Amino acid sequence: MPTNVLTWMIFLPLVGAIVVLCLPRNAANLIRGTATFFTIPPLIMAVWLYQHFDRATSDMQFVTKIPWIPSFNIQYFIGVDGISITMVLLTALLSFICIIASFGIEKAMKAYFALFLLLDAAMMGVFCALDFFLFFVFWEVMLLPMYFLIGIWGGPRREYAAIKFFLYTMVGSVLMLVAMLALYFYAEPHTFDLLELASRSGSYSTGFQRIAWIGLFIGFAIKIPAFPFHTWLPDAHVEAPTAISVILAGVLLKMGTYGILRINYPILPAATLDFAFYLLIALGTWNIVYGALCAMAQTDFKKLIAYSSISHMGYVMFGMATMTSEGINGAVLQMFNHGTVTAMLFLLVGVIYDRAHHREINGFGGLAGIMPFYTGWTALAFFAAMGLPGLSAFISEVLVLLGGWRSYPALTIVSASAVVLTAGYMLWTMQRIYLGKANEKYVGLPDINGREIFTLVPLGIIVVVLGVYPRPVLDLINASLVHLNQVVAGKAQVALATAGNMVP
Amino acid sequence: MSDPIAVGYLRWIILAPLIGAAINGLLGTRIQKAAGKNAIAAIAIVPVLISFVLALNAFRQLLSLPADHRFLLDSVSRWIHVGHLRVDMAFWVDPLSAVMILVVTGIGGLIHLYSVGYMHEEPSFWRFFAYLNLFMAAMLTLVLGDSLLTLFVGWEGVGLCSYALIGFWYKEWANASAAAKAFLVNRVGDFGFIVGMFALFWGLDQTGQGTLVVREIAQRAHLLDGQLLWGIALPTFITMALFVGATGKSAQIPLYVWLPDAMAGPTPVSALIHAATMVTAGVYMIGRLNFLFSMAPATLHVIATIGVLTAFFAATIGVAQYDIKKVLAYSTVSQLGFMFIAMGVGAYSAGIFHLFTHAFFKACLFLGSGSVIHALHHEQDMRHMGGLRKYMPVTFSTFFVSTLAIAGMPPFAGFFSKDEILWQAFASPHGHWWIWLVGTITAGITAFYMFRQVFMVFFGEYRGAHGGHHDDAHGSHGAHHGHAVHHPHESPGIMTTPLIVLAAGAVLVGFLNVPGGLGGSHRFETWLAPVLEPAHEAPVHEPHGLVKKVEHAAEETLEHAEHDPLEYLLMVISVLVAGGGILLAWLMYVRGKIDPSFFSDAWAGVPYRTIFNKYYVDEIYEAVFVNGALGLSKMLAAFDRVIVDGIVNGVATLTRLVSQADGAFDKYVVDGIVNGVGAVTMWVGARARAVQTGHIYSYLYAIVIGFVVIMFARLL
Amino acid sequence: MSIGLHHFLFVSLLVFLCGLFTVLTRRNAIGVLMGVELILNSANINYIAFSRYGGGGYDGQVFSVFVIMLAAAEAAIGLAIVLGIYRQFETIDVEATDTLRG
Amino acid sequence: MEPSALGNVASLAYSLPEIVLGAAVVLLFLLDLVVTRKETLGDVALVTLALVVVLSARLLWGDSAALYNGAVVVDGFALFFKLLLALAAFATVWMSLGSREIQKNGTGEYWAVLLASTLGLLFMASSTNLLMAYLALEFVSLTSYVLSGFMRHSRRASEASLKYLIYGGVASGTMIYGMSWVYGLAGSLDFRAIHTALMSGQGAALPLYVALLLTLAGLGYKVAAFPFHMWAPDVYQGAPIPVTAFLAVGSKAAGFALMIRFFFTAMAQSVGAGVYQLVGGVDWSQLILVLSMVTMTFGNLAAVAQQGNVKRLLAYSSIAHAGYMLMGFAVLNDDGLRAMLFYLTVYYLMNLGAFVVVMLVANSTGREDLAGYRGLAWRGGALPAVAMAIFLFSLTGLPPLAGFVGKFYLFAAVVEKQLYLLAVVGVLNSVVSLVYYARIVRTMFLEQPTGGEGVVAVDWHNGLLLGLLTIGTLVLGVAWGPLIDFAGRSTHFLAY
Repeated sequence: MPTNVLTWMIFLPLVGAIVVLCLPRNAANLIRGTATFFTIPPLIMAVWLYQHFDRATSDMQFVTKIPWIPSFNIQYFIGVDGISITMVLLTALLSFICIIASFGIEKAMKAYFALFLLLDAAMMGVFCALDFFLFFVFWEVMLLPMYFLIGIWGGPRREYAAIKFFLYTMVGSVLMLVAMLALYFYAEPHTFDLLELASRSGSYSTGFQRIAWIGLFIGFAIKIPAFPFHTWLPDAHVEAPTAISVILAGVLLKMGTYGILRINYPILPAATLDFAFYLLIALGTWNIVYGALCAMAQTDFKKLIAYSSISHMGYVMFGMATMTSEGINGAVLQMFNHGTVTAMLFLLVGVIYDRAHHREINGFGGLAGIMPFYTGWTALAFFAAMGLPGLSAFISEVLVLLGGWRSYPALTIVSASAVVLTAGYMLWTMQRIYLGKANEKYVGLPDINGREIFTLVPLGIIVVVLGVYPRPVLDLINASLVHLNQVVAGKAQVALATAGNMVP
Repeated sequence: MSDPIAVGYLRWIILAPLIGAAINGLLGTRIQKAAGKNAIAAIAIVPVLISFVLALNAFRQLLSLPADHRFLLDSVSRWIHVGHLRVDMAFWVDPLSAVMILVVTGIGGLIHLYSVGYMHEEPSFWRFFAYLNLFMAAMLTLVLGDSLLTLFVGWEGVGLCSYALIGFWYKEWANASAAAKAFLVNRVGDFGFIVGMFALFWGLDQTGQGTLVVREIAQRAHLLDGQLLWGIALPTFITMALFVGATGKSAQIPLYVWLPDAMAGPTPVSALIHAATMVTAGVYMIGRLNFLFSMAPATLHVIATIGVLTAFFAATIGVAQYDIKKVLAYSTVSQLGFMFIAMGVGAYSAGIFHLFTHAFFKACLFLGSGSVIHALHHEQDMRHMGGLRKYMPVTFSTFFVSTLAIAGMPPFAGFFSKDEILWQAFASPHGHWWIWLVGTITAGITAFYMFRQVFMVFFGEYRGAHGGHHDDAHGSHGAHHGHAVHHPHESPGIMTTPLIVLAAGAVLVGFLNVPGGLGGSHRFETWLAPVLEPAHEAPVHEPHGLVKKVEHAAEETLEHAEHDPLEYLLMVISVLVAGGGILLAWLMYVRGKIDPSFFSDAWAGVPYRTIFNKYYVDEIYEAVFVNGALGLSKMLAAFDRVIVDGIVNGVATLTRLVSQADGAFDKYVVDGIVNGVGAVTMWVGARARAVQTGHIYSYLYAIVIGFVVIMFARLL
Repeated sequence: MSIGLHHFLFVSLLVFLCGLFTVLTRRNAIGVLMGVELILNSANINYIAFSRYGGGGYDGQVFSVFVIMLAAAEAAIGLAIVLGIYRQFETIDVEATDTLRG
Repeated sequence: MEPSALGNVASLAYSLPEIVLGAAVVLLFLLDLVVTRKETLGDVALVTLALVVVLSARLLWGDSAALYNGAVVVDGFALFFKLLLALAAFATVWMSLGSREIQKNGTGEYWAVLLASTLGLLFMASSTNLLMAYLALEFVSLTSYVLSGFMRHSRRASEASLKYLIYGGVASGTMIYGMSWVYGLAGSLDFRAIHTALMSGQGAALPLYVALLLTLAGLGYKVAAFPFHMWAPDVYQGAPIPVTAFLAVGSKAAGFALMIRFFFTAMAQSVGAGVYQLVGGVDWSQLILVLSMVTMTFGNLAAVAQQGNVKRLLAYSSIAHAGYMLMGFAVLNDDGLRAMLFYLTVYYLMNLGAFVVVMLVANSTGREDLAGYRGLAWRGGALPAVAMAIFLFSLTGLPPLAGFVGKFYLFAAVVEKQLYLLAVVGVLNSVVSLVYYARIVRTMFLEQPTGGEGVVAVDWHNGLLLGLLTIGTLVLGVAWGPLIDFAGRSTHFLAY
């Protein structure tokens, strides 16, 4: 297991997908059970990974490297470092949770679970891949199941949302493909090995780096989603079934920022410095504030959460762009935290949608009296999303903003204003849905049930524990990020020196 | 700085109530069903008691140490070690935080006790105590946190609990709104706080010494000197930002608006959170970072000015209120203003002392008002009260004592603390005579409206024949509806006992800091001296060593020994002014010699209406900020929907026009391709398709045209 | 003035253009096919001329023989198809055969 | 070292596939007279083509050789195409055996003409002489006219056939007119001799350019490249589905084979390391580059606007794919050629697969319009829909499907040459193509059947073909190593 653990984690769900497809159509419980069964081993392996991960090194661990297409120097090369392991853990956890959260799916459930498991495998692959080609393959493979999952099991405008998601992401990924090829041919000898590419980053001319950076960035920015490429997200979220929204917000969005950290940063450091100081930081700030303001105006509960995701992912970009240990650690931590918090939020939206069959914020009222436990969970998630101390997102947001101050005090102030805006829309929503007089229509609505609570509990525990004690994640990521920061900074100390900044 | 004494029990001061909150919060319903409300109460009160005992122990331990070694540290674990940021989960006690934890746990404990009686009919009894305990934990974190970040954890935590408790009766829309308002306004302050925190960290980091640990900041604060941010001296920037945070939490202009609304919460909450503890967090924070504020005289001036203005305006509003709790709320705002005056003139210990005394008498006043409200079944309008003195002797006497204290009548606690502030406002190098003047007038107004309240509530005849129940109404008093007429009655012992204790405090605690002029020894100030250095001659270029502080304190004490005759004069004046206020109230509301309408109708009633409507600040905020933000957000959302979605997807409008002309657009919409690029693509595609007429010769023409184009392209 | 390569080429170009013109303007399927024949013949002229004047040997002549042969085959198939069209459409006007379009 | 061309008799040993095929054509004509069960003829054709595949494959282990005094060659490049074309014909015959359209019009000569056409294709892939090329091409054309008009009682088939005939006639006429100029300028019909002449500076650039352009008309029409593509939608729509598939895969591949060999051996010079440079002062690679961009853009945009007939949509898509493949042409090196060869192979799998599904739907419901696909996945028996989705996404170029790998190599070749504009246009075209491919997928999966569409039955015969093509598309998406190596080895032309 030790050496191949990541391979197992990637391909077990795939095996599961095939197994599910072979099951009889009507055996609902068998299908559910099988699907769940195939997400459990990856989860256990994730825990094992967590325990055995060497926190002291920034090197890749649990590496598997097999030639795939030798003539084109393509390898099956996977491994994890501090940046990816958090995402692997998150993916394993959320996949399991979302399978459970999908038990309510009735329509063509065999296909649903098979596609879901395929999606799971692809996501895992993206985070483990260390060969650019492999990365790209997994990246694209993810699109297909997602398209169907939104398109078949989604809401009323699912077809529109699905194709919009597909097209947007596709635009980004084809540009990534071109940039990937350009990198491949630029490196001597030609290689897709991300580590090799990074180690030769010194030999890439700045002009080339900039073009390649932009090409890659657009691909990633669409996924994050960064303004102005974000408009697919609200549509996709609103239409997607609950579990898919969770995966979308919890894992898929992270791929954008993960990609930037994994590829743009180490391989194109000079361009990264150029762009981080202007483009990335500005987009981050804008995402934070813009997302929050847009969220405030929404009347659809899910759309509001979707826009809040845009805002929260802004923190990740902001943190990465700061080029400080604090900011970049905060960014990765925020990726993890947003994954858990937003997953809770979407699960909670799903709970109420399943009961009331609508998501109009103004169409509820006083649910706290009707569904007290549900309200309690929502409050936890809301407060976590607001970045209240004691809950996980607080630490990452503080780190991100703290990191930002060194070079961008003004933008940090602008971004920090989101603490007010976020509180504004969250509290307002809280009030409109849960507080006040109970809406007659929904008196007698059943409270959150055991299965739903079961999906929320692990997330809730993580949110609270990491809020009080963030070290489990910080220790995982720190070594790799310090190294990354050094790589980027080291490559262009000259540039920084002229800007009058010192890099730790 | 001398090494801290490592201890292991400070964490339990926080953990005890936290555990209580966890038990009640998670298992409360079951416990309440199984073991009754008393079990809930016990689970909530015992931890507070433990905290109090531990706090006392810490205090005792500090006392046993020499003045410059009074410093206990409980380092629990590493917390955030990232980059240059080193924040541990660590709690400390020094003389300042010792005072605070005693206040919080002591008064908090009393209020817990009181709540058992006050809330006994509440079905969500468990929830209330869970919140209350959680609040205690948060507040204690705020006080004990050894770094600004841990302090901030508590800082936000109390905000959250405040939100939960204000909105405790969430079924009333107004309560929910008040809760949200409180949280939001506090968030604005928090925004300032974190900005200040970041600026501070990077200011220090610029010199390679970045830290957020308060005692390290104290040592390194001098490094900030000379740094500029956008042309502003960094210490000034930092302290201004932090002060914004303080105005939010401590309800100062311009962020005081939430506090009066916060009275929507149960009265014990008002007493605990919105009078005695949480709202003083801003003052505490300034005291905590006094060395920084001393480096920024400009900020100090702003603080003093804001403080005095808040004190004055809040007092004037208080004059015209009829809600028994609103009056107290505005008086709290006003008293907090006094504390900020003290901070602003650099007399930190005077501010902290006022905080200390205020906690007693204001808690007592709130609990007294709660007792009244309880007795009158949630009647809060003072016009429906009167003559309660007869029915509720204990409540009356404690309330009266506390009113005397807040009015600044000697020898009650408020006299000593308020007078010290006024004197410092006048005499401190950062002070000014006009601050003293406005402060003294405010003290007079305070005396007036507080006695107006006493007279309206406890004197005269009972005016509330019917049991009104609006504002504070909730399900719990349904049982009383059977009584057509009922008489007010004294509250049970569990409620009056805390009143008595607090009233005793209101009488006595003032003597802890009797100024030298009155034969005292400034014991309180001396106790705080190692921490709070008056900003008189703040040595900006020297490290703030503890030893130095002690020396200073000694000098201070000496200075006060040879007191200025002026001090006596001012003391007399302020007492006279306060007395005047009381007299006026007596004349108006007991003797009826002066009709209140004499004032209310003056100048066509404009001043009165303005005050009555709280200067319309809420309305202005609503119009400008709330609607402004909402409007902006709606605008942006529309922008997002129409423009961004449009542009990114292609020039939507243009293509729509084109496609409409084509008559094909609807079809495309139906087909699900509404996006711009989609439409452009479709349009071009349709044109391309249109070439395919089905006529073979047109295809052949295409070849010929293709040839010609290619040839020309080549020739050109 | 002796007749040289250029004259042949010019004639062949004219024939080519005539063929093209016929193809483009005729509505009658047979007419169009005849235009195609003209184009083929213009090529034949070229091959013969190049074969005669250029250095290509007999290749050109062979080519033109094959072109003539294939033109015949094409004509045969073409006429069969046109006949089919006539059966279906009752006309051999190429403008009428536009059911396949868009 | 120049191996000389073999004589006629010596060449026969290398021509076994063609000989077998030719014999089979004759045999089929004869059998048609005696056999009453016409499916038997199809079986014979199937066996013949299998034999051709085997025989062609055997030659892979032999030497390269120039045959018939230099008219045709047997080299890696030719054999690659022969295999591909024979397989395409094989699949077409298989399809035809399962096609309701063909069976309804069951006549014996269909199989013979199909095999004859295949024979022409094989010669197109191997000819090294303008005359031979013309003969092969014209042979294919003539048989194709017949095939596309095979459904004699169908108006659209007749119309398609007529249009094809006229368009093809004009295009090939234009081509031989252009060839005559090449012949005149270079003084030879032999590719190698033309090359030698151009190397020695013979032939003025402008007339040569015009000649090439005119020649391109015939080749471009075979591969359906802009602006010679216009017959394709009509003919694809009108012809029987197996024939359409044959035209889309077979003719196109053979057209590319001839085009590559002509341009690379006659109009370019290998400078080693798999890189070519232009000769004769004609920058045809630039021309191809522009044509490539225009072709794919046009094809995709037109396909996007195509709402009704799925076959017609696939026709536009095949135009677009011609554009993609031309990218590999324009980069002027072995990597580009390898990418083209590889792409043609995967295109064979996925496009043929798509046509099989179209045929299945048409067999069961008689419909070719998009509405006939509504809810195909939910009508019971999801195999056609799933397979179709795989083929369509493969055509889009999504991993882990073969089409992605194909496009990947094409783009890689383009990027390697640093033709970034072409690369970006190409990838953006992939995105556009997603619009219409996904529309079919949406119709099949995201829409619910209204009830009247009928069940699409899959018998074992068609199912097996569909399965093989699907598996091929999937397998080549993850394990394409051997194929790409094979394609790489096949980019070498015999320099005799």
